[in-house]
Amino acid sequence: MDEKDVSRTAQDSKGGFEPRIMAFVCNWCTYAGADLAGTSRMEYKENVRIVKLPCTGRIDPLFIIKAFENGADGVLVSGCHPGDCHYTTGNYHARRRWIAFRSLMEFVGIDLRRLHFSWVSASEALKWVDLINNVTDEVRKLGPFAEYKGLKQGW
Amino acid sequence: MARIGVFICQCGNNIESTVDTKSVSEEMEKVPGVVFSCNYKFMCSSPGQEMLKEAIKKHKLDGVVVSACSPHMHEKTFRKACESAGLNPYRCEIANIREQCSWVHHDKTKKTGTVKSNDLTRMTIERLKRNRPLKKINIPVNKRALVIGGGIAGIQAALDIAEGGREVILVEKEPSIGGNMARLSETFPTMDCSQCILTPKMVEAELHERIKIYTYSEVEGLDGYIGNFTVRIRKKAKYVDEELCTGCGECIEKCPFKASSEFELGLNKRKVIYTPFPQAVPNIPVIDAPNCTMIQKGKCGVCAKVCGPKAIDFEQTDEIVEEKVGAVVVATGYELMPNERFGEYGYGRIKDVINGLQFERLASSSGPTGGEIRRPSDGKVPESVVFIQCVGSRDEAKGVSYCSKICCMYTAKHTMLYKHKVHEGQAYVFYMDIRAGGKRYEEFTRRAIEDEGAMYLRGRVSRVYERGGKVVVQGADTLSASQVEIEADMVVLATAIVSRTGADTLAQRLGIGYDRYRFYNEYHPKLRPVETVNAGIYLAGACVGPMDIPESVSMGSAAASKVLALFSADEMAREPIVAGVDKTRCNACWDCLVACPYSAIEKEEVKNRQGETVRWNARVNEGVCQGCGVCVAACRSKVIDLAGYTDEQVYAAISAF
Amino acid sequence: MKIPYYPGCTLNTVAKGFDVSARESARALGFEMEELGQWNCCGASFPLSPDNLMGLTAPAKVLASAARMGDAVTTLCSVCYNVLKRTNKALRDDGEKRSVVTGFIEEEYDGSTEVIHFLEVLRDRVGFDRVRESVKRPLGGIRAAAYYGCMLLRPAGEVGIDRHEGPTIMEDLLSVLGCEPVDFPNKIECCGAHLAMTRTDVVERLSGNVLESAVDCGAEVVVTSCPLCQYNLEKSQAKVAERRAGYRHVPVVYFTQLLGIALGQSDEMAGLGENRWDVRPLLEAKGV
Amino acid sequence: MKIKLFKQEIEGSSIRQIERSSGEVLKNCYQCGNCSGGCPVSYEMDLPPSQAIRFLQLGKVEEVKKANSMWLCVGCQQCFSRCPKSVSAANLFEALRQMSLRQGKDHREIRDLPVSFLEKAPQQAIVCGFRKLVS
Repeated sequence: MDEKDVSRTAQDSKGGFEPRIMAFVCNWCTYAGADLAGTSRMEYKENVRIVKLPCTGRIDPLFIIKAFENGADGVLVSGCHPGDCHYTTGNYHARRRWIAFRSLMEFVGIDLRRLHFSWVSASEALKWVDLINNVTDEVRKLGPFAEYKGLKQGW
Repeated sequence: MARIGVFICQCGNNIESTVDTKSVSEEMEKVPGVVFSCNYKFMCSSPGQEMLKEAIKKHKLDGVVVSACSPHMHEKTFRKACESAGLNPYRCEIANIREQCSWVHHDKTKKTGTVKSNDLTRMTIERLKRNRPLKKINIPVNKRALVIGGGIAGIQAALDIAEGGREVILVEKEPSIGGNMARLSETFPTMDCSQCILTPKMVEAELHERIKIYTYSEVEGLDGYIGNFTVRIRKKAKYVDEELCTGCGECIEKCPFKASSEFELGLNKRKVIYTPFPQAVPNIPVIDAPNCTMIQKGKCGVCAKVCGPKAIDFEQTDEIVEEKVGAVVVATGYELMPNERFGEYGYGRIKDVINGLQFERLASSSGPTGGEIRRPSDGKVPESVVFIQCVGSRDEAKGVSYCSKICCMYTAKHTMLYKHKVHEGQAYVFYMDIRAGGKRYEEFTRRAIEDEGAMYLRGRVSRVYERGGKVVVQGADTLSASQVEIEADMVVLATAIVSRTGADTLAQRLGIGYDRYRFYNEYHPKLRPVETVNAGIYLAGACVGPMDIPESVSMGSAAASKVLALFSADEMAREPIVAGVDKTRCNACWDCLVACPYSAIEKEEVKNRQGETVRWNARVNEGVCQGCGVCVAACRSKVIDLAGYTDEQVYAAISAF
Repeated sequence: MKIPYYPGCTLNTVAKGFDVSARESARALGFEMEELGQWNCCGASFPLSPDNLMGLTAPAKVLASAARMGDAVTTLCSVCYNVLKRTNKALRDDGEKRSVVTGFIEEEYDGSTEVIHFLEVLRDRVGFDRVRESVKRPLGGIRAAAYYGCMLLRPAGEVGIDRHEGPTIMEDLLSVLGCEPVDFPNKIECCGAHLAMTRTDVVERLSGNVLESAVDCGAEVVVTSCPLCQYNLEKSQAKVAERRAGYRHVPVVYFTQLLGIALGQSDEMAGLGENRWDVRPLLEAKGV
Repeated sequence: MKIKLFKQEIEGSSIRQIERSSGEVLKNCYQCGNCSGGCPVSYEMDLPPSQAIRFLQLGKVEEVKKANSMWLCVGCQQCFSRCPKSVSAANLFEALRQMSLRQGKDHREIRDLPVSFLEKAPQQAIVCGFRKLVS
């Protein structure tokens, strides 16, 4: 029922490549930071789609792989700054897990330049804006992540 | 097949100006499972909510997506509306197309915003299809409170809770309640006598039928969760039977041995069987065991001989008592920075260099000098006194970067007390900045300078040394760019306020956070200043950071009101966003248990009919779980999931990307 | 026990007594101070600008030379101690500095040699108890003021041989030798140091304050571990005497001189004749 | 005295050079005055250490250079030893001296030194003095 066109790689008005970015963010810091960018009427690249989670500590590395499989050209993970976690230590778990899974991600064929980690607090709207713009630009340079999208169709 | 309704809000023009909500609504109708879709000017308005409710009933919706502003704004509003229409509130989800779409993409052709709104709404719809109805969790609440610390903050919290009709257990580690405030002579800026305003409150707490006081006792451990804590309290041996003792004081009178008085900060001696000060509450003495020859060597026993009611019991030992409570207020207060750190100020070597609390004792009419200002070395009335502020505070080299906040005020007060008692005396104050932000505070410091003649010198003191019976202070007055030397008779150091020794240990026992200075962390420094991350544990007073009496009292009352609010119902409803374990598949690796920041995961034993343990599995204590989901990601066998954020839901959203 | 020893420029000339008394004392205590085979002046001041690498080359050469003889080097002069110890730390902690400096002096050195003052040798390696046992002539309760000055103590994180606000290492030694140590406020204040070259008025004031402060506290002798302090203190006595009626000059001696005497050295060996104000009458008066 | 403040001076190259050469960060000083209180030669300085640092914070390098303070500082580190912010005025004065000496501007002519001093003073005084006062 939720079958959709995987070839739906976005294109800009001129027909050039526009990357699709999936962002996994925590509810308390980064989600609120992104909200603040809106309340402050800032502007950033439209390429990002947010998936809200209670805490970055909730993030299963499989989420990231799934995101790539489902058409993401880049993935961003962002939560509270170290020491600021709403759940006291969730972001440390996320960081530790990231260190452990980094090489695995590379092993399964994910170009680590497509994967970004950041800390954005609820007051750092500007940081969020810069982050999205930078990640979008960087992933755009890399081109579409066709290899991984193919995987899903192959199944 | 699901029956989902989709409501796209225009938010006046806030969304509509960059998102074609009609087109989004039409697009969403095509999504499988969506049976109703519309757009509307203000979904959060009363007519908007009515529309939503009617649609639920009319189309028999089993799920609702509202594409509107951030869920942080109106998620509660829409979930409530759904609930009143008979739909489980957790079958309602919000897609954020305002803060994270229309407001940040300024494309007036609406193309960008519409495409993104379509995506965000579709992802939310797919997620919603996997939403299970959830029920708020009800936790029974034990309506007794524990207050740790019997200083002014703790006493205030205890009295307020007791007045609110709930039982309170007040634990104090010293032999009497009263805390640091009991040591003060007068208080700024009103100059009313500290003991005069404090002792009635102490007595009130003692006599209150709903307050049980454990003095000379410490909290050893805390188990459980909000509404259902079990606390273990160590009652240190007093060697005096509290039931029998009448507080006559005969034993103290006759005790032949003396030791340095903690209450008088070493300025005086007390007996080995003692109450810290005459107005002690409870008025029951304790025996200082390490200094008691009877307990150490079996010789003496005078106190036991003179005790009429036979209350002395040399065989007494520490006792552990357990109490069940529903909430905890932590009010453990502060200490002053150990003065040995100030080698350049000669502290510990020069007798006439004392700290602010010691000066309070000298100025107190119940103090070692009966309220006369006499210097410790030879009892002489000092003709000049130098007060040095910011000793240790704001001194990163000594490890404290913060301002101790109350020293500017109490130093001004000290100069006045000194002037009132020694009319011819001259007070000098070395300060860096005068921080007198508070009601009537600025006027107070000005009074010290203008009316009471204190000489304020802007600068810091480099060192203090003795010369010919005088204490020589060498410093700078930066306003005149001069080096300054003062031959004083006494020096008072306004040493930094620091957290209590052992504050970190207690925090670990309670499961609350603390900063690098071991001051306790508020849940949120502005909006939830008396709560901690551990639900049901509240904070009051200077254990959070330096603060003065009015602030401590306010915080004590604030914590009490939080406790009373918690106790207002028999059960407490909690968001059902909690983790759950599929016990049949759990292989008891305990990764979750280690990962959980709240110790919400317990080991559960599974027994067969013969009562033998056949295996173990993890179990989530829903009262403690805060719903962060760290355990879910940690679980190797994928048997824990987080209600409201299940793997299924997240994958569905990803798949709709 | 042998310990590599760096005398430094001044101990070879005007402060000969400091050097000889120390070497002889070491022998009496059962160890030898083995002079570095090759050495040069340390520069007599540690460069306070971190970008001044030139100032590190001279002490680096000394350290490299010491490293060839053992894992530690001792000094008597406070300034040498300060310069060597701080240079050593800079070379040890900062790889970039190390490679520039060692490249320049064309010697390999990694900062691993320990720089210890002779007082530390006595306290930590020999032990004051052992010194006490070796005393042949207790010093009869001479009231001695230990003057530390700056270089032994500051900056505390880099050199401090003792607590920088309330040091007692020298007093501890003096009481072992049979002196009665006198605590005085100015014991960690500056003597004026190299301002002797340009501003004798400042030196006379600062050193004068040290002397007065010591004398006011009852000192009969002032004890130092730095030839420049010794020079400045001795030179300033006249000025103190001028401004203070009835001032009696106090001898200013090196701690090793008192150590030597207590261990039974002759006056010549201890270099007592070199001091401007003779300590011998005082010793006699105390029956030493 | 009246001074005009300029951003170009406050963040000027001289200030940056002084910070680099001394290893100190001027902003760290919060002007408590402890250094001036404890400095043994403060009494003789045109600008006591804390005031000299203040002028540097304001970008007024010349004010400090024309004062006698840097030539009086003996580097005893009492300022640093007791500074609550771990700033060393001694290091800053050394940087200023170095600025001057590296341009060949000596504070002392060797030929002016009295012979008696050269004969009797310990070598270390002369070496140290030359290092601090002569290029």
